[in-house]
Amino acid sequence: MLKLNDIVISECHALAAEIAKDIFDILQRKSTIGIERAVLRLLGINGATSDELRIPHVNVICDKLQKASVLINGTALYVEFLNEHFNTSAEQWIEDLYSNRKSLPNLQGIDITKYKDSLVQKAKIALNKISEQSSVRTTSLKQHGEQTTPWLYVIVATGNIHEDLYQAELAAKQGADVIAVIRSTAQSLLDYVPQGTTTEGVAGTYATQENFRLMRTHLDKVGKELGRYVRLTNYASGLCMAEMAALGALERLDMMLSDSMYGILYRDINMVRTFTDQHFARRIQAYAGIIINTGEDNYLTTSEQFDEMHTVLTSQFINRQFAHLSGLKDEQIGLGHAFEMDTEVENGFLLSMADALLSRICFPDCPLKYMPPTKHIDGNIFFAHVVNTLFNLCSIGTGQHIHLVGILSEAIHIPYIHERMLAIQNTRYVFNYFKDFPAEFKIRDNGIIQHRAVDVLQKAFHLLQQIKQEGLISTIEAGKFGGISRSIYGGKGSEGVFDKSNNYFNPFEKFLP
Amino acid sequence: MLKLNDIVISECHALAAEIAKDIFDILQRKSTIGIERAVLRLLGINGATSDELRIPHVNVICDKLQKASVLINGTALYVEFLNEHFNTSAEQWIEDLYSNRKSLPNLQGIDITKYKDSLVQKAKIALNKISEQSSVRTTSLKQHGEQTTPWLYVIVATGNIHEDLYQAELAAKQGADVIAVIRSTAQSLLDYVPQGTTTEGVAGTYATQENFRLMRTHLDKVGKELGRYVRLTNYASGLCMAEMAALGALERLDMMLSDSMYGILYRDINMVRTFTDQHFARRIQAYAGIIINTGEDNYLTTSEQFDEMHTVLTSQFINRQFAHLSGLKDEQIGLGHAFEMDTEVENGFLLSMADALLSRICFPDCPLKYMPPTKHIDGNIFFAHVVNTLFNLCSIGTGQHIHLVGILSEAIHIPYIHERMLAIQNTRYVFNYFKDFPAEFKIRDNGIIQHRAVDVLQKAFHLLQQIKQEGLISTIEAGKFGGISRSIYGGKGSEGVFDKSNNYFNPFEKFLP
Amino acid sequence: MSNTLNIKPVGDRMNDGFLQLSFTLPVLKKDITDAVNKMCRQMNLTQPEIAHITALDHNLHYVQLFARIANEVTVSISTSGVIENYRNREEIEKQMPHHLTIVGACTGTDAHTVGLDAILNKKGYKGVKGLESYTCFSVVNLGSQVSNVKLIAEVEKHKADVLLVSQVITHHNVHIHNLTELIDMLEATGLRNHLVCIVGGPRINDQLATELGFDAGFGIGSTALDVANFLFKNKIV
Amino acid sequence: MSNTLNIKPVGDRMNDGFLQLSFTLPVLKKDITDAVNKMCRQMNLTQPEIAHITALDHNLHYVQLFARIANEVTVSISTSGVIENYRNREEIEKQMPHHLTIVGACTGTDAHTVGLDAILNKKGYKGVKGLESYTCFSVVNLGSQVSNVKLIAEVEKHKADVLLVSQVITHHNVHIHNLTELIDMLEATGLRNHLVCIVGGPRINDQLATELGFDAGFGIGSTALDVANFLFKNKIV
Ligand code: B12
Ligand code: B12
Ligand SMILES: Cc1ncc(COP(=O)(O)O)c(C=O)c1O
Ligand SMILES: Cc1ncc(COP(=O)(O)O)c(C=O)c1O
Repeated sequence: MLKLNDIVISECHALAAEIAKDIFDILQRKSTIGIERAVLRLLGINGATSDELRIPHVNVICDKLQKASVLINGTALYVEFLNEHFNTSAEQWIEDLYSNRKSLPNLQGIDITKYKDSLVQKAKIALNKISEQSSVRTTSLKQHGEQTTPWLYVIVATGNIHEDLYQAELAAKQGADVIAVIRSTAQSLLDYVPQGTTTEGVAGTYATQENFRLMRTHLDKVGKELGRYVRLTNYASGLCMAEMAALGALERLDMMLSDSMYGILYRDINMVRTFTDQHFARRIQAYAGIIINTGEDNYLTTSEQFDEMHTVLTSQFINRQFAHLSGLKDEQIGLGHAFEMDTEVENGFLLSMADALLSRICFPDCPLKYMPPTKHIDGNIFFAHVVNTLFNLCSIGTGQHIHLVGILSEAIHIPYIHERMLAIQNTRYVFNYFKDFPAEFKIRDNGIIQHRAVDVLQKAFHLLQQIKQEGLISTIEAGKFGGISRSIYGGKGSEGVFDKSNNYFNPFEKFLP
Repeated sequence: MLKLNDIVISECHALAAEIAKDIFDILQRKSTIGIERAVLRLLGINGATSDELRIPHVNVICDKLQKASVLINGTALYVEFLNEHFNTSAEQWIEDLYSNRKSLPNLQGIDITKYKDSLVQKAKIALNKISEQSSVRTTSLKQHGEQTTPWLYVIVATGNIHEDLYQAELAAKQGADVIAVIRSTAQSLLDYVPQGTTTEGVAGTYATQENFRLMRTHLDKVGKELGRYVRLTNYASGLCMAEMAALGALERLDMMLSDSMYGILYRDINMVRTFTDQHFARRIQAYAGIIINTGEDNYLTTSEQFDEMHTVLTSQFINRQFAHLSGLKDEQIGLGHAFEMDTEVENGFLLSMADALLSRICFPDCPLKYMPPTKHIDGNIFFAHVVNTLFNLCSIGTGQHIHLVGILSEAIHIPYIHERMLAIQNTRYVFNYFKDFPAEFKIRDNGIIQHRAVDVLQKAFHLLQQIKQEGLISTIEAGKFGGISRSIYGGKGSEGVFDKSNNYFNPFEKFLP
Repeated sequence: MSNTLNIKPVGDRMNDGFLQLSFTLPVLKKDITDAVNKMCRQMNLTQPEIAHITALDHNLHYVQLFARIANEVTVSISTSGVIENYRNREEIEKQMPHHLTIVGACTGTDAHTVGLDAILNKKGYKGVKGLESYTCFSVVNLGSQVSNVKLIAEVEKHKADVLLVSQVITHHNVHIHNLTELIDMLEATGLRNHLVCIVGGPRINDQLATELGFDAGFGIGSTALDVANFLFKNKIV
Repeated sequence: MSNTLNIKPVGDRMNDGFLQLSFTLPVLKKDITDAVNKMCRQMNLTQPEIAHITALDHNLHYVQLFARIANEVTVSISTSGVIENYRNREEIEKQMPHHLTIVGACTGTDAHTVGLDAILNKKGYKGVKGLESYTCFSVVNLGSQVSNVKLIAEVEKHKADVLLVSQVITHHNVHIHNLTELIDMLEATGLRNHLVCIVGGPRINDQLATELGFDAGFGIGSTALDVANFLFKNKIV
């Protein structure tokens, strides 16, 4: 493919490993209220208060435990204790606590360690459910065979899960391999997961356990009709990253957006919170056989690919190391990048190819996720459709894996039902018309593509060296990624981070990778 | 570029030369009423009858001479004679003959040879006008520099020359290098050139001397504003092929559709008529520095490129030899081909590239004319726009010269004013985004592209051998080109063909190449 | 039986009424919004959202927009339970009551023969055999650019039962003129009565054809089998 | 002064009235022509020409068509000879009568900061410097996802003269709700009177903004200089 200096690439991997390790040392001592809720979710606490607020039970109990200053020990054992104490189902006593019919006993000084064994049993049962789900996936994939890459990944986002189901079905029938249900605007800033079937999302549909289940069931049905396995994906990154991962694992999501830094940069979520959450979230995903997608593509919406592609590459190196620390294998790490070069750049396609190949070469075993043009797409839908054609070509031409289908109305609105069809048509045409394109051409030595790739790699190498020196936190503070600067103390959700006590216990810890 | 057998290519050229020569031997003994009218056009007879029929004076006089059975001697000398005989301007006596105010003297046995000298003087003056026109072109091109290839060639076709002028102006401002005014439907079957400014064409605008002049003047003005020379093109092929060439030369058209066989195949014009007309038409074009465009692209609208590309290549070899016999240099021979592969063919782009490269390699000095997809374009304008994007890519990727810009409403109507803009936008984007694409890649030996090219070349070679054996006429009768069969005796306009007498005289003969 | 249904277009969600439009307006840049609003009012469209503007000239602007249709549209839906019995070639050949002589042509100045040939030629088109391959038909394909005068002469000469006309060029409604003239001439010559008159082409549809006085019209993607089925029904009843 | 002009869209020729449309209809294939005809009637469009149909489902069809608008549209054209005096940054800095404090935010759940930053940040956008670079302005950029409650507190705290709100997400008209709520709250708190209220975003235009109670709206491709000029005129008069 391209002549690159293998030693530089190995050096980049090594530097990224050290950078991630430095953060890992910090986060290992921490847990978050989000992680605690995730633990309870895994243990099957999935109700919500019966009033109209529909506050999830996991939030009710975790908030109470936090107020009672015992969160630092982990929540799960307390729940075991309270089950015994109240001698009702968790649903019941949480509802009672919430409505002040009952009140929390004094928890200070209570010996909860004796509940460990029963809890571990429950954790095993929970994990078994997840294993069963992932073997449903494996079996189905074995039966029907895997789709050829690039996989066609399309979004649905009506806000109404019922409309989403139908649109997803049509998309699958048109050839989509992966359905992504986009989340309602700023759901990532909610410190809880909404409950039940929802119909009122804005620019996306709420990610809820029930919505996950409805979509999963529907896609299984459609997949059976089509004789293939249709993948489902949703978002983890956000204040509920770990919880989302838990729900995704339980409801057999196949992929999840799950980035180590996206929340920090694009949602102004506290750094420590994000780093801590992502670690646990990804361990669950690793266990569940979920492919994660990282969010480096976003950097190219707030900075220019021509100048800043090396920050994407740098971040990919680091994101992958974080993923490894969570036990994810390369086959599960869908590093994100994008076709976001300004449409007026001379030889823009050649440069874009270089960028796309570079990620391909640096991470040969990762199912890269390639995002369509968005930043330089304007309201001219005809031109947007054409830019997407070149994106499709770059994707098949550089062997990308997960291909987010670009839609001609990108600059205007959530895709209309026929716009998705036009986009899939565009993509399938190009993929078929260029099927063996990569094998057919040899890239010229010392040409434009080669020079660009060498240049971007070199810059990423320097940036990694600098980050190793200054630390990832200072790097983010300096606004190196996406041109967005965040401080270690700022951001939402810091109140939910805590140092684990010596007695801290999380029953899943030892079973998760 | 591609590894091809040079010997096979030379053989193809040699075979084509022999094939063309066989026809040349026939046509050299012939002239046509169309050629005679062209001679008179060149000599400046450009009026039309003053009644509402507006019959061109050249038609009035040639028809009368044909009735008087003297056409076989050529018309020009008779006109000289009649000028003297009536002692009025030609306009005047033709008008008088037409309205029966005067009648034709008996022309049998009149010695017209004595008019040769004065006639030759007039012919020289006429040719000087043409030379002046072509030096206007050369000077302007020297001053402003030549446009980079592929040249953007766009069509206007409102039917109304005034609307055309405006649309052409906008197109040039949007970046068009060549403006083609499409002719009104089936004008090619009129055995006369309509007169004056016209506003009533259907699916095109009548090609008239006055319309040529208006457009030329307007484009010169626009070109001055833009600081470049904007080329103008129109059609020759048809019953008035030679006349059109004469008018094109006089009004400084820069290119003309001028094919040796298109009229036969696609307009059912008599073979001998067409072969004879094209020869004289192209001699004028050769003299005038006009680039001709051939029509092999049409074959791919009535047969499939995947199966029949070799007929295009075969025809290009032959068309070029005819052009040489008319004195055209390779730089003036815009052989036509097209991006017409079915959109559902696997690796269709690679095959199309092979086809386009093959013509490029076989005719390295010809300014190839590359036509956009039409046959497999349906009413889905969004998809059509995308197919045009790949056409644009194939064009820049294989170094084409004259690029007819494909328009998204191809399957529906004559381009709307903004559709042309969208098409130019599409094209310029691709040309810039892939600027150095050809230099950047080496095509794999023994790959799909190479195999396809070798295969098509081989088939063309066989077909040329067969044609050499059976003759071009039988080949056309057998329907080898475009799947359309025409017989030597059939077709329109055969009544206008005649064997030249021994006294035949055409004053331009000896000055034209 | 026929019933009605109230519908709106579907964009983001069912019945939200969204549509996409584009057009060019001969106004200055500053007058675009007003012009678009007024156009949308005339079209009974609400919430016009201008997505894109390209200046083609200082006083000529290309506009792309999305808007919502104000009111529902009431459409007739045929609810008759009878599913049309669509026959295959063998069935038609067997059951056709008479042998028919078919004359086909691209008329006027039209030289687009691919569509007519697709219907007539033995080999057919996209896997569907043409009318020439039917034992119950004799086909005369007159080819392209046939004048109405010539066409009528040929109909008489061949004692045609069926006339198939192809019209592809529609610029400035040239096909309407052509087809109207043909029907007038057929009526004037008394040939219309005994002749099944069919027209086809990508911009033709059955409604247009019958309005113009033809028995049927066939548009984009029609096949010889469609025509054969029409002839069958027409001759059976 | 204002005048009127009768126009039609331009397709193939001047004033021919052609436009391009596409939409999806929840009808069966056989009912499409009828539905399209009726829709066109409702839209006062004539000569609908269906160019393309894709079946999305047996009862859901995507249609592309061309049609002609039936009647001319009368548009107002401002003929006032006075060309607006558009000032550059230096002129505004010199001539601005007061120093202004500007508070800007992406409100509600909107996290699209690129547009607001383009207007505010020193370095600006596409070569046009942002408002922070003006000596006559102090700018407070609150960033994204700012609730209306928080925004009002910040306006009070900074004694802002000008409020700049960015709204990019418009799905289900979420921006309308957001912006209406903001104006209501500003009026309820008595802050509206002394505050110049401006909203911007790709789907915003001046008409919408003023209808919602803002002083101005800025859409696609606006620049800091546009805003500065507006403020200048607003403060001079
Ligand atoms: C191929 C082609 C040509 C070829 C024709 C070769 C030939 N021998 O047929 C060539 C290159 C010669 C040509 C020339 C011209 N063409 Co042309 N051509 C086309 C093209 C690309 C495809 C048409 C085609 O073959 N379609 C495939 C067939 C199978 O489809 P179809 O015709 O729709 O037929 C189907 C149905 O409609 C129906 N049908 C059709 N006829 C009939 C008849 C009956 C009885 C029945 C039952 C059914 C039926 O059944 C068929 C099978 O499903 C179209 C654009 C396009 N992509 O559609 C332009 C197009 C039709 N051409 C066009 C024009 C303007 C011309 C020219 C006039 C241009 C010019 N000014 O020089 C010339 C002159 C032609 C003339 N005098 O008629 C325009 C027409 C615009 C309009 N609406 O008025 C088009 C739309 C292109 C464009 N956008 O400008 N053309
Ligand atoms: C970049 C981008 C993002 C980035 C934002 C990064 C950031 N920090 O800003 C990321 C990736 C994070 C993102 C996320 C989302 N996005 Co987003 N995004 C875009 C994108 C690609 C470009 C926007 C942009 O930067 N434009 C460039 C700027 C300069 O243009 P502008 O905003 O129009 O600003 C100009 C003018 O409008 C005006 N202006 C704007 N604001 C103001 C304010 C004032 C006071 C003034 C005077 C002028 C002014 O001046 C500016 C300069 O000319 C658009 C699609 C597109 N191509 O437009 C989608 C888009 C805006 N996003 C969209 C959506 C739905 C989302 C999500 C909600 C998706 C989801 N469910 O997860 C999320 C969540 C975001 C949230 N909570 O707000 C939709 C909105 C649909 C709609 N109309 O409702 C779009 C249109 C994409 C789509 N088709 O789905 N997005
Ligand atoms: C990695 C990642 N996570 C999450 C999201 C979505 O986040 P939110 O729901 O905050 O819009 C994105 C959006 O692009 C993303 O790239
Ligand atoms: C070589 C050539 N000549 C002439 C024409 C146009 O001929 P007509 O005016 O007969 O449509 C074409 C059309 O495609 C052509 O390719």
